[in-house]
Amino acid sequence: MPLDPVVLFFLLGLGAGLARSDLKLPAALYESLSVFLLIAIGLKGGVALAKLASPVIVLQVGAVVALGVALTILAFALLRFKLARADAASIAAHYGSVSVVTFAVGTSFLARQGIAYEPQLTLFLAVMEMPALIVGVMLARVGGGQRVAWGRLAHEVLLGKSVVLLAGGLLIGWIAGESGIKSLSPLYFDLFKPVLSLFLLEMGLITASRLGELRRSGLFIGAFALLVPLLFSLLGLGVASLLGLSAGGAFLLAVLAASSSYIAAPAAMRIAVPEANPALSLAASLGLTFPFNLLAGIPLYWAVTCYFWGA
Amino acid sequence: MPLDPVVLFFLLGLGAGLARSDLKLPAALYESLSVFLLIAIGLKGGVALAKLASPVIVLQVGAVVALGVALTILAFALLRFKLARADAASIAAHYGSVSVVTFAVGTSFLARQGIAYEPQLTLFLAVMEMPALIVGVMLARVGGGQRVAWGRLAHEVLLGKSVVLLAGGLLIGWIAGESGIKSLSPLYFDLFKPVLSLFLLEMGLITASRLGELRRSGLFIGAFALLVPLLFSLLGLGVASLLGLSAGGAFLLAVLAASSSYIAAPAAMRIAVPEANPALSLAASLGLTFPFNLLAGIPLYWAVTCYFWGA
Amino acid sequence: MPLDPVVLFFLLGLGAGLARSDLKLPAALYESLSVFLLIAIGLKGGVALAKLASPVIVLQVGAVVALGVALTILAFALLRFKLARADAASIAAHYGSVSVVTFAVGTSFLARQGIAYEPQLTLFLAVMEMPALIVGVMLARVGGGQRVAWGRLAHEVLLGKSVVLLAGGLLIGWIAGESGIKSLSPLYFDLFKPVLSLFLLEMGLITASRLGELRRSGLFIGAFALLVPLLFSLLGLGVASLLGLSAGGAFLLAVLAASSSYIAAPAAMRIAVPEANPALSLAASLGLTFPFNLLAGIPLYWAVTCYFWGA
Amino acid sequence: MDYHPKKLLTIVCEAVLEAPLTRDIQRLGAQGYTVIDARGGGHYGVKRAAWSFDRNIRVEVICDAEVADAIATHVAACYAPDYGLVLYVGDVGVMRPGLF
Amino acid sequence: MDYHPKKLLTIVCEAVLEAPLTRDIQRLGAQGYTVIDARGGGHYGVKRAAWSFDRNIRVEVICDAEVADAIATHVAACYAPDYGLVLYVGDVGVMRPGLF
Amino acid sequence: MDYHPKKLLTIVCEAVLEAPLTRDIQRLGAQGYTVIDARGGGHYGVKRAAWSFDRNIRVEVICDAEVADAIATHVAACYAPDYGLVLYVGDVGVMRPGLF
Ligand SMILES: Nc1ncnc2c1ncn2[C@@H]1O[C@H](COP(=O)(O)O)[C@@H](O)[C@H]1O
Ligand SMILES: Nc1ncnc2c1ncn2[C@@H]1O[C@H](COP(=O)(O)O)[C@@H](O)[C@H]1O
Ligand SMILES: Nc1ncnc2c1ncn2[C@@H]1O[C@H](COP(=O)(O)O)[C@@H](O)[C@H]1O
Ligand code: NA
Ligand code: NA
Ligand code: NA
Repeated sequence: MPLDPVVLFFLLGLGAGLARSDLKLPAALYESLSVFLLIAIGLKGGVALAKLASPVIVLQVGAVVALGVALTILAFALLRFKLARADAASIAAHYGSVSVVTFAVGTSFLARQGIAYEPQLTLFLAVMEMPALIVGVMLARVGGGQRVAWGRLAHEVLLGKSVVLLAGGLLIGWIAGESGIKSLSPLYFDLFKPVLSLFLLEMGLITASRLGELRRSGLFIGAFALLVPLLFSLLGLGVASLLGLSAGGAFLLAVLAASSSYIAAPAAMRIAVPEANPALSLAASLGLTFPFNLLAGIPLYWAVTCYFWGA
Repeated sequence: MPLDPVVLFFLLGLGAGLARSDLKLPAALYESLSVFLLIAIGLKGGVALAKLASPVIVLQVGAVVALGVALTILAFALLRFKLARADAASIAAHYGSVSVVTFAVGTSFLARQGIAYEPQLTLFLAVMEMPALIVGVMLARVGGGQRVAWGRLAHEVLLGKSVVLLAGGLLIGWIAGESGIKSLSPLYFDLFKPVLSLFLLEMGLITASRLGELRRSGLFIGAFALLVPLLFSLLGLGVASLLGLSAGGAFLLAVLAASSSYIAAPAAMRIAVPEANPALSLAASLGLTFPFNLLAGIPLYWAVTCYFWGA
Repeated sequence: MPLDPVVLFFLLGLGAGLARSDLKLPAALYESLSVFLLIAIGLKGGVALAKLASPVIVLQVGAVVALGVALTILAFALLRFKLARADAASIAAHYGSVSVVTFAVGTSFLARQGIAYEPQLTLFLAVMEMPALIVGVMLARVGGGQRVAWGRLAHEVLLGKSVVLLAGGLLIGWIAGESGIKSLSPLYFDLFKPVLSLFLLEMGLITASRLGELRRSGLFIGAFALLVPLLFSLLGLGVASLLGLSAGGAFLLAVLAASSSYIAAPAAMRIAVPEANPALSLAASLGLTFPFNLLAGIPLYWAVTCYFWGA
Repeated sequence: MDYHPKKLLTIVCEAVLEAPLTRDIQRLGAQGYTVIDARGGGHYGVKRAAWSFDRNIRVEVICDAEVADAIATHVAACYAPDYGLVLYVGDVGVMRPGLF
Repeated sequence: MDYHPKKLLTIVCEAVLEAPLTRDIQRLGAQGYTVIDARGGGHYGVKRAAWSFDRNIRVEVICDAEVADAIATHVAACYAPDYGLVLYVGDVGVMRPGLF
Repeated sequence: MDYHPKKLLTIVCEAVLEAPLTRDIQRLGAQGYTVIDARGGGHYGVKRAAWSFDRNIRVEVICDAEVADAIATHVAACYAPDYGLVLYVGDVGVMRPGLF
């Protein structure tokens, strides 16, 4: 199957950035597009949930949260071989959390092939963003003398932009249902993919601006950023099989596990673990893991899913 | 009938704002969406007018302007019981003028039920915005020694953003007609409602930031902001019946009368009546009347309209 | 045929600007819309090229580049009658280069009448933007003692925003082909014309802000800005006939020749030929030639094309 | 380098004052001004710059002491009573004194 | 015109510090503050302001010398070790000293 | 609190100069710079910041007097003749002098 055109937009941005083009999208456009994507993903999930929700989802959400926590601790353990506690904890939080855009590209990948997935995957996306951030801060502070403003942290994490928009979209989609949402679909559904393409153009530019810092961050981080997604995607598939997800759902859970946060996590860690070096985590998460997942990971995870699910 | 999903977006923004989420839409998005809404409303009205205009509209416009003036003076008289002249005049100008977004939600309310309305309602929206502002300044300055730069005020009011875009849209819609506008409809018509939903998300956030000031503004203002829309909607229905409007048109005129400005009026009053306290008028208009109309007023005015019009 | 509604939006902006309305679109919206237009034009051309490309296009591109160079030199020769070398060279670069928006209005003009054009016209647009800028700088520096940072200039010109987005769009459209691009068409194709209308509203406002400087720039510049497009459109038609283009393609090449840059050229000239007065070139290119082409030039060039092509 | 002493006058105020204030500043003798969008907090609450009416501007004028005094006096009389605003004056050196 | 001497304290730092920093500034006695979006370069690389995490802010506080010292000391202790930031203090004159 | 004296050099100019100017500033010895979008008016008309070519920037550099002089001299020679710009220098105190 040829490359998804939205990925071509990412490559265009990456190329323009690396060639030091003066192309720069306005910051307000970037923020507006991310608001749009979050609402659209939420709405879609909410509408699907309204039709298909079953009580078993509550259990599944618990399992998925546990997966996020486990991934964070695992990443931390791996990173501690080489890095100081604060840096290891901060990077672990990025990798235990998820990337909304990688998820969106994953759904686009499925849509191109007409493969369905369980509606609760959107819910999983929403609930997996936060726990890793709290675990990351705990790992950084264990045994440390420094006090953490847990209340403020919880507030920031739970009421951060992406959680509010994802959860809000889910709720609105759920309440309004398919017929209620219909009048909104020309924007949130029909334009989803082209808007994603614009967003990925910008992501390419941003990724290019982070690649320079990779050289300074060393081989260990580089290997971590490329190998851990592979490992985590397998763990995601394992949990998916325990939960009895379909091939499409299992693939998306693998994508979630393999993806790393580059919006919520950097902001939360910068405030809660300020002594960690943000250049390190961004170089790994945004400079390597994000493009790797987009270009190689997504087709790979799908191949593995097909192998196991026999799809 | 279930809640319009666009109103759910308002509630999402309101909730996020009250919970002090860090959700914040870029200011450029807010301004872009408002430009869009004004043009779209204007175009739609213009296309309809091109098909249906009759000379009687000139008379109707006169009556509607008179209604706006009367509402301003009435509001001023009520407010003078408790407030200083400048504050009373400034708030009166807000309530004699109209809210474009409330009107838009009103049209969305009708559209959901497949109810038509006269095209000139859009024209009424455009002409009702200004007179109240001029009357408000006159009320503030009657007998006062301070000189008013009437020329500059008229210029600002007549060439303000919303009048230019509404009137410009009307004119373009009128000139181009339905067939000419067709190629523009995928943006201005098909996306109207979902864009309105995004705008209302932002309005919810803004409203939440104004609610805090309500406590300081006192009971009198609170009662005014909740009761006057009821009274004014009835006066709007009265004029609608004199003008022989259909149920849909009458309902929208009631919405216009009941709605209060929170864009054009604050800006104009701040310059022309600087001694009035802007926190007072915004708390009333944006913090109370706007959400009241959205959540309770619109269904209520429609129920009353049905009662009288037998629809 | 009645005026294209997108042109009405231009007139609305122009009128609002001249009447000193406070209407102002956010700068981020302007920049976002221009990004959109460039990508959309590129994608459309790329998809068409993927279907229809023939090796003869390489030759045509060469001819079109030569046309751009020739127009720049010709404009320079005319301007040197009255202007200093730097000013003449800078303005010549504007007129040898092209205006993306004028091209877009030209394609909209053809679309309204259902007239096709060769896909390589988009390619011509992309390649005609740059050569004039380099020639302009050479003309300014011939015999001059000042050194030019050619490497940096070439970089800026070749990797400027519009070239990257147009060429990137072409490439993506070419690679993905019609079926691959389909999922993106609700944004880039269906919304092209209405987005162009918003953009032209802004262009009207900007043009109005430049008209004031026309008075100071003198009669010679005024005559140049209105007559040279006529001349250049004929030269464009001449080359089009040599290349064997259809009526639609010939018309668009005439539009390209007659149009003048107001984005890439001002930025490049300001850095590379700083002693040239930017007010002069913008007054001509943006204040006169752009509106002239929009309002009178495009129908005129089409009439002439029909006369010669017998369409 | 030889710098000539000038005053740098800065005003932070509601965005709605941009047009009248810059008009007044030029009328009172300033040769130019620079405006920047700002947000902030003070005695009259917080301006988050989230929408048009919730925004500050920061206006900067380089000028002679007399012009600075004229502007400050005018602002104190005409705007300070009714608008939340802050005005302060500092000393700077410029290279081409004729420009200001 | 009679100006009263005050300190103008300016901090340029990562945008992520806006909320905690403005909270601290007010807690330490400042009556107000002004924030502006900025980009820039320094020892920790370039901030292009292209996306949320790549942005600086420039915070300005007019206050008494003691308050300026308190803020500077607090910033030096709590933020300077971990965040790329710049802090500087200058002298200005204000008209209504009671406001600051 | 102990402040070390430095110069604060500010340049307001056309946005198109951002890349070359910040390059030059660092080449001439400054350790950093801060850029802010601005609009304004002066001898060469009004910049409304409505579109890309109609925008100013305001560049701020904290540095030693010699670096400030070098930048000012360079700007006066290379940019002032052809570009509408304003440059001024003031005195500020910083806490960590080694950073500048
Ligand atoms: N002490 C201060 N330092 C810096 N800026 C201030 C100060 N006080 C007020 N401001 C700015 O001036 C605006 C109006 O102040 P106020 O009138 O006190 O509400 C605020 O929104 C701030 O942007
Ligand atoms: N010498 C300087 N002059 C002006 N601004 C500076 C200077 N150094 C740093 N900055 C600003 O402070 C931010 C953080 O600086 P740094 O910690 O050196 O990376 C930079 O992004 C600049 O905006
Ligand atoms: N006296 C002044 N005070 C503050 N800013 C100024 C002054 N003069 C000019 N400027 C700024 O510098 C830019 C260029 O000035 P000019 O070269 O005079 O057109 C203007 O757009 C303003 O932003
Ligand atoms: Na993950
Ligand atoms: Na009203
Ligand atoms: Na041309």
